[in-house]
Amino acid sequence: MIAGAWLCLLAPLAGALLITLAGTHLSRAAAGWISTLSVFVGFAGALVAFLQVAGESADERSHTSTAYTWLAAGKFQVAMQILVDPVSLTMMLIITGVGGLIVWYSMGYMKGEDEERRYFAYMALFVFSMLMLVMGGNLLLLLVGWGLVGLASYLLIGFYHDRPEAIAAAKKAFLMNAIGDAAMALGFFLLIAKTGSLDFSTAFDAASSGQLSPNTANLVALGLLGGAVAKSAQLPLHTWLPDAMEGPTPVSALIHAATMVTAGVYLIVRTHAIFEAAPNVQHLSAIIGGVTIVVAGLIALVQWDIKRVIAYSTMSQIGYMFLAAGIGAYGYAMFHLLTHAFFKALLFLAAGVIIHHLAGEQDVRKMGGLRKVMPYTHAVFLVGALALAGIPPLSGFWSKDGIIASALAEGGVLGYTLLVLGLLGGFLTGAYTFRLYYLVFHGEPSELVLEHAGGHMHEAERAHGHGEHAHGEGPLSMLAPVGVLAVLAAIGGLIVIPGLWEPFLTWIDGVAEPLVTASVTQDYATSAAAVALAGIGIWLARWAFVAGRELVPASALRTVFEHKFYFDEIYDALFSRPAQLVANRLRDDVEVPVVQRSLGEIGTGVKEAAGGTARLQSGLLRSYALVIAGSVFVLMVVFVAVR
Amino acid sequence: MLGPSTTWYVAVAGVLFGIGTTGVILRRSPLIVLLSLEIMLNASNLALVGFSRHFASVDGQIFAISVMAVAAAEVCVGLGLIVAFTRRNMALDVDTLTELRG
Amino acid sequence: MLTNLLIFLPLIGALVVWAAPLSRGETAALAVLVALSEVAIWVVALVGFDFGSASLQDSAQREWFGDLGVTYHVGFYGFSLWLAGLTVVLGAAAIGFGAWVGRDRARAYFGLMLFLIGAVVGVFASQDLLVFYVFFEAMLIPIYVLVGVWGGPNRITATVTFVIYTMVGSLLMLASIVVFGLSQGTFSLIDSGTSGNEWVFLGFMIAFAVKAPLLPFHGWLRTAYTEAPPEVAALLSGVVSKAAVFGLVWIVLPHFPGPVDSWRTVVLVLAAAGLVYGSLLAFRQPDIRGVVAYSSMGQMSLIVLGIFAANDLGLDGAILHSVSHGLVSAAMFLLAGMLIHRTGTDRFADLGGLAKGRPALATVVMVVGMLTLAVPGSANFAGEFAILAGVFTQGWGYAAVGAVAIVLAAMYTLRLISAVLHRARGEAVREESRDLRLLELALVVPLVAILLALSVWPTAISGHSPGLPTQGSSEATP
Amino acid sequence: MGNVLVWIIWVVAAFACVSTGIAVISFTNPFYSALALIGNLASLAVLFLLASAEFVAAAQILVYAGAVMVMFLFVIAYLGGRADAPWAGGPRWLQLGAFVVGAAILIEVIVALATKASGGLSSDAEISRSFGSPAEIGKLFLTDHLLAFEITSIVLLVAAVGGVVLGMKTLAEDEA
Amino acid sequence: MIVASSIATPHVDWLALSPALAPLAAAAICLLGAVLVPSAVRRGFSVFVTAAGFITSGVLAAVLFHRSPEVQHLISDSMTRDRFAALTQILIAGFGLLAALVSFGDRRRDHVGEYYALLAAAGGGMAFFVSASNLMTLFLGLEWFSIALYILVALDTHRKESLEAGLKYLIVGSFGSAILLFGSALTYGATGELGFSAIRDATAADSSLFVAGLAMIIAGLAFKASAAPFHMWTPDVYEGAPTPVTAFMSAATKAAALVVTYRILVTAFPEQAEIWSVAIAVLAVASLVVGNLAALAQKNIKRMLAYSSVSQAGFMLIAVAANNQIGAKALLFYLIPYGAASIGAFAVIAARERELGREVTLTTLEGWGWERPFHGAAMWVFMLGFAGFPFTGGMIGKFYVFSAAYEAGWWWLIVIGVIATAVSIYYYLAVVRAMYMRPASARADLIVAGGSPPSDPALSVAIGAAVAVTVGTFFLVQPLIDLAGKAADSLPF
Repeated sequence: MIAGAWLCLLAPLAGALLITLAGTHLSRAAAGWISTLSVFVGFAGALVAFLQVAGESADERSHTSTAYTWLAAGKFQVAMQILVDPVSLTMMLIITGVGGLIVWYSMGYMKGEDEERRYFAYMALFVFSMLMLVMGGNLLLLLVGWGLVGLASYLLIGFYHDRPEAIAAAKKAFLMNAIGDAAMALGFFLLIAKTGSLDFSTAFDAASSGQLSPNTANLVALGLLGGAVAKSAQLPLHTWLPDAMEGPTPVSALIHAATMVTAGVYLIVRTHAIFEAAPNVQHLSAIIGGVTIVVAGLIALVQWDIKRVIAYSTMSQIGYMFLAAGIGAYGYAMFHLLTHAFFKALLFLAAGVIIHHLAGEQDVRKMGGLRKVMPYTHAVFLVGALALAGIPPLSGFWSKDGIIASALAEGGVLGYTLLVLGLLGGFLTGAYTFRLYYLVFHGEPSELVLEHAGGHMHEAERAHGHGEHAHGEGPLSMLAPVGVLAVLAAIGGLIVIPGLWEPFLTWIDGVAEPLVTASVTQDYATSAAAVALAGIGIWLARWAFVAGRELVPASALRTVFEHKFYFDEIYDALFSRPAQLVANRLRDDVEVPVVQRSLGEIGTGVKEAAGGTARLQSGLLRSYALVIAGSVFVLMVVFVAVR
Repeated sequence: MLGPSTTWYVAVAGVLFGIGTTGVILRRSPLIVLLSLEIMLNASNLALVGFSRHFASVDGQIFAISVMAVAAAEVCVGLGLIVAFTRRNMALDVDTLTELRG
Repeated sequence: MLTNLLIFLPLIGALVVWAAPLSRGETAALAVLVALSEVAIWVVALVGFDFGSASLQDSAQREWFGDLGVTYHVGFYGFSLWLAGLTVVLGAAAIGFGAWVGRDRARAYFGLMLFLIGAVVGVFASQDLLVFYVFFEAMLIPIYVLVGVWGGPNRITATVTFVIYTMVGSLLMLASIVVFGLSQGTFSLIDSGTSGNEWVFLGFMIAFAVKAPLLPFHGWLRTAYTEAPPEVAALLSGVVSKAAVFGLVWIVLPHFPGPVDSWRTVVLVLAAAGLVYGSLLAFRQPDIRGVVAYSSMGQMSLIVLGIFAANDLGLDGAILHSVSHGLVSAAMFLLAGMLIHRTGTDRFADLGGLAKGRPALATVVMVVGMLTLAVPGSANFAGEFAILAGVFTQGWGYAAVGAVAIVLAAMYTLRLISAVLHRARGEAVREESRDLRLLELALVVPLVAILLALSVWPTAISGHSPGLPTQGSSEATP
Repeated sequence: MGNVLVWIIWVVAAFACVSTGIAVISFTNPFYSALALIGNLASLAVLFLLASAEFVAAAQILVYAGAVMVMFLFVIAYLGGRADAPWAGGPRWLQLGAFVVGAAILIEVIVALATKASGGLSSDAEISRSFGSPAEIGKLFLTDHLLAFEITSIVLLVAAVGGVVLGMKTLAEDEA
Repeated sequence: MIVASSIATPHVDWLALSPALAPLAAAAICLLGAVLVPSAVRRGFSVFVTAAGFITSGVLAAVLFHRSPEVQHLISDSMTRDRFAALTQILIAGFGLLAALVSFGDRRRDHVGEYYALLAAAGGGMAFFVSASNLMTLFLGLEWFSIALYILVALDTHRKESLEAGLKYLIVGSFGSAILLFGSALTYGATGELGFSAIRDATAADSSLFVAGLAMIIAGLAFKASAAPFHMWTPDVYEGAPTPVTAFMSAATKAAALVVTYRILVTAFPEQAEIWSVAIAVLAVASLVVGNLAALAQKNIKRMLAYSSVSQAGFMLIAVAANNQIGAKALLFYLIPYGAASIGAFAVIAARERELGREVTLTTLEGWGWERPFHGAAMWVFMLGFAGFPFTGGMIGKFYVFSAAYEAGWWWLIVIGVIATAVSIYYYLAVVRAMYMRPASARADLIVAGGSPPSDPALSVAIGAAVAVTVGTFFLVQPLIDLAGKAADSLPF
């Protein structure tokens, strides 16, 4: 089991290194295969470990394996160790499983790209980093993985490095994440100062035993929350995610939908002991999640870029997970994470098929009527959309419903607020998802669609390098993973049903005992409400589409949505500009004139004094005698005086 | 001692020394500067002789005689230089010696 | 014996290289050979080193002049051995770079480079204050000429500024050394006791603050780092600045506990300010070397934070970060040199788009860049983390500033990376500007490889630096 | 009463000494200055005599006034005494400075003397008849001050060489 | 009644005199040679004799050093036989030897024999001067070498600068001598004694006459050591004098003057130490400030080095001001690398001067280091030595000087010395800068006269020896400092 876990962790790393080191000695296809295989090998390792752990009794499912001491400084020690328990196993399976599918898919999607090898190396690196994050056996290793996924994300968003927007987006993503990292690190410093260690057990024991003062616990939890919010693109550190859609679509699927962005949820679940010691912060995370659900949903209503709509939807869905984790429904948080990975990856990949088919076009206004041209894609996209909207019995329904029910069960002002936000989110989800669906697939085929129909090769497309179309809609390597994901998105939710297998929630509960459990009644009530609201949303979308109207009519409100609630502008005014201003002022008003020129001034002063001294030496013999005689006189006077 | 006490001798020596100093600083002709230096040396001699008498030790007188010889030596070299100056058509004016300066 | 060899092999090599009538190629080959043997000797020393012991190892001692208690005494402790290793490795890379570029006046050039290496190793090995001063000053001699002769258009200003700045510092240190040594009756760093004299302390502090540099003492930095030939700049920021680390750790901390305590806040505030200041300025520099210069200032400030954290956590982190920062900044300077070699400039405005079709260059720059911004998991990160965790105990504010600096580091490094590699091709970049060739890779990749190895196992350094002085707190490395 | 005569002689000599000294530095023509210096040396010789330094006085007249000054006059005659007004040329502050410093030094000497005088210079030691006699001086030159004697000769030798080499015309000068 | 037969000629310690007599003998032979030896070989003959004279002097001084563990006062205390003097005599002999070697390449046609005779005579005078132990021999020794130097400075009568320098040196030098003499007279007047130890033992210690005399004696000696503000003749004379003479003066005169200053102050005026040590410290500071500042503004290298020698005198005066055994050691030690570097630097300048036929400035040195690697590297070593960089004895010298100052409690002198050193680096390194960092000038007038520069093995030997001493004093501190310590023990601290 431990061997399987290590294999899972190291296989993608090996893949990444191999591709990097082999460089151009490796064919492009081989790079793809190595990458894919390495991730699937990881999946196999994870599966082995999973099966073994699943066979153990519930209270013996946590395993730690230490390789060596990674960092020892002073008395502080951190081991290179992995933690294998149900939560990390779930994540491992998602990462390697969904990840493997997506890398596989990439082989078709990226074919003919200029720097494929680099791409696949990055993908493998990402999978390794993500595994590091979830398997890291202590907080520092978690932070390491945390940072590395940020790195991989940066690399992949900026993959098209000759596009300024892509580079800007990549930098933005990295910076936002760096802010989160810094916040987390600060929390860790405090933890080290108080407990001298970053081991999970020490930290959690300290938290749950009340050894940490409430203040300390709050601060540490805030730090963790800061990191989680940044990584999971929750308000207010979310602005990087939509921009991150500049990356290749499989990247969006893997990193910005299925895995990395959900790391925040994983973090809260993993460190729930600390959050529970700081209930205010935990509730804050729930509120952040709730608000994000709605804000992201609203913005998604007015977006025209197919990937951005899905991106905002991702933010919104992660909001649900934060909401769940914030009220202690850890099982449902993880469950929604799982199902979301399925259907969101599916949606992104399906969108990728469309984009691929349309030679890179992402504007939905130029699409339409694709249902007939791409029936397979239409089918899988529809599955994904329904799952996202939470329509039973598709996977999204089970997980989202549980979360809303938990909010109801939480009760109080907080619970009811969250409930309302959650339900509103369900409505919005239905609306924006199906707005997208109708715009893309229904109506008359647009000019662009017609051009690309029937495998007809466009000039530009050939130039773009997209090769042969094995299928009418795309190469098999793309369609097959999509199919697998469609199945998973459809039935994945069923694992929560008792009796089918050990219920998923129990599996997670062994690690993170839930703080709230919804009763069956609450469950049914919220289910009904949520499905109804989602249905209304879907209907509204259809109505608007048929009527040829916008869901949000042009108004001040729409302007606000279109400007994404002005977050970018506010940050620009609050942070970017002042930082640049300060830096410029420092450079122009302090460094150059004071620090650098001051030396010159001193030099000039000394030189002037030197010139003066030299001028005293006038060459006049008599003046020399005068100076000597004068000095002798002074010397004598002083001597006689002080004698 | 015959006449005034040593103090007076030395006072005259001091006056002569001052005169010599003034001459060195004041005059531009190297010849007169050399003469002024002689005055300074003689001032010292007067002081030495005066003190010599005061302490009844002949050391001072012997010193004075040595100084005379040294003075002669300096004059010898100085005059040689002045002759060389003239030979090279250089002005006998120390104020013109400002080639080396700064 | 090994230590003597490590110090004097390059010094003697310098004389031989300078005096022997060899052609340019032969001279370069000889110099590279000496530099590589230096690395080999260091490896031998490393293998034979007992990290479990806290005593001086590989020591050599010789009377120099006894009436004032001055002895030639050299040897290594764990931490100084690492610093010496950093020196020899970077020295070899820099000399290799010089050979690759084909510096003219080869005999003088390589002689001076070897001399510099010997002097720096001497600094890290010295166990006597005067010996320390000797090597500390001796470093300046080759640097002065290397910058002044082989540097950029503004080289003379740069080198004069650098030398005057550092000399003022180190002469104040000489005054302190005299006072301290005579009052102690010995100049030995091992035998001498502690002093509470703040003036003497300040003499040392200023010298090291200039060398590092700390905030108000960095006026020489910009021009020296940008006008110096890239490989010399690599040594300047990579190892010469670490002489300050050695001095602070091995002279100031153990011998001035009282003044260190009373001045701790001042130093920490200066260092924190320098960290932010350097990072902000790095963000606004128009060229690679400018960025790396100010980034070095920031990172050195960070190291000083760790040293003055008053606990072993910060101190070990500082040592680790010294090594990794040395490697990474040197690699960055060498890369800048390679870019200059093919494009004639390292100004961002003229660069760009270099990633396209140059995978090796892109990969190396990216990796080095990521190490520069201390991406989590890197050795730089480990060092930074330990330093900030250490200094946290002195006040959360320092750690918070450090956290801000993490973000700033990301800002300037990403700016650098994208300006060089990404976007449209810059004016100075020609289609035929080549990818990194094998020789260039042979210079940079070892540095990167060491960094990656350290990233996998930072404890190699941070956990193997016994012999550090025990501090005011009860924490002591066993 | 003999004392009165001595006093008068002393005062006259001292006065002559000072006034010829001033004359030396005041004459425009170096020739007159040189002549004034001879007078100065002669009056000094008188003072030496009064201070029981017969041999020194004799040497003063013979060596100094006789030999050295003759050399001076020769050179001045050779050069053709050029005029050099004491107040002409040069910065004003220098002329002023010359007087100020000259006066300052002599005042300082006198102040030093005055403070000392109260202590020890008032009473002279008894002297024997042979004090300052050529015999005694000669003996001391050959015993206690042998080195001074020898060195004086070396100094004179060196100076003689110098006078010769500097006074001679050289090959290099012809070309310069 | 004294009769001739009753005169008991004093016992003369010929060994004690020998370091002074050997160069004097060489001078005499050179003078003879000027007449008797054919002009074709006169130069070689004279250099050989002079060098032999200085070597003999050095060897005899070494013997003297060995055989003089106790201080002896000779011939009614008119001179001292001790190690302090002997060691300085070794130094002077060494400097003289180097100066003779440097002179060899100077292809003077006139007064060849006289030149070397005067050089040797000046060396002999200094050798005697440092062992003088009464005011009369002090003055006479001073005049002995001074007059020889006046002539040497002016000896290039075809160069107006040389004549100008000669006259300036003569007048200002005689002025200084007169001050020293008057001071001696006052001191004599205050104590009735001429011998140093006798002066110390005299009771009239604190009279105003006495301290006025002391002030004038200090001024006279500081003049010879070219300490500010008595330094003003130095730059003009150093610049105008023939370069080998400058080299000799800068090293040997300074050594002699400083050593004698130290001797007279601690032997004759220990009671007034509180006064004179402060005065010397002030002179030191003035020298450091003036010398360094003025040197910064110089373009002419000889002139720059002249000012530098003023500042170096400042450093050595710190050792004097310290008034302790370490100080005496420091002074003696400092003189070794300083003198070697100084002669060496002027030797390099001479080399450039000879191949160029005109004065050496920073401009005319541009790029020269690359053309003449040996001279360039040597110059570099000398500059580093002056600046007190490691691997030169200059550093150890400064270290000892500062140590002496610390022992004496003069910590502020250390700080000033440190700042002065920092300033001095600018102009010392300016020479290196010119030689290496600026491209060789293409100006036609800087092309070496007559094609390839004349080969001058004697000069190269001198430069090489100077380099060896400058660097060697760094490594061989212990033996040298032991010698200096033994020498310093001769002084009554």
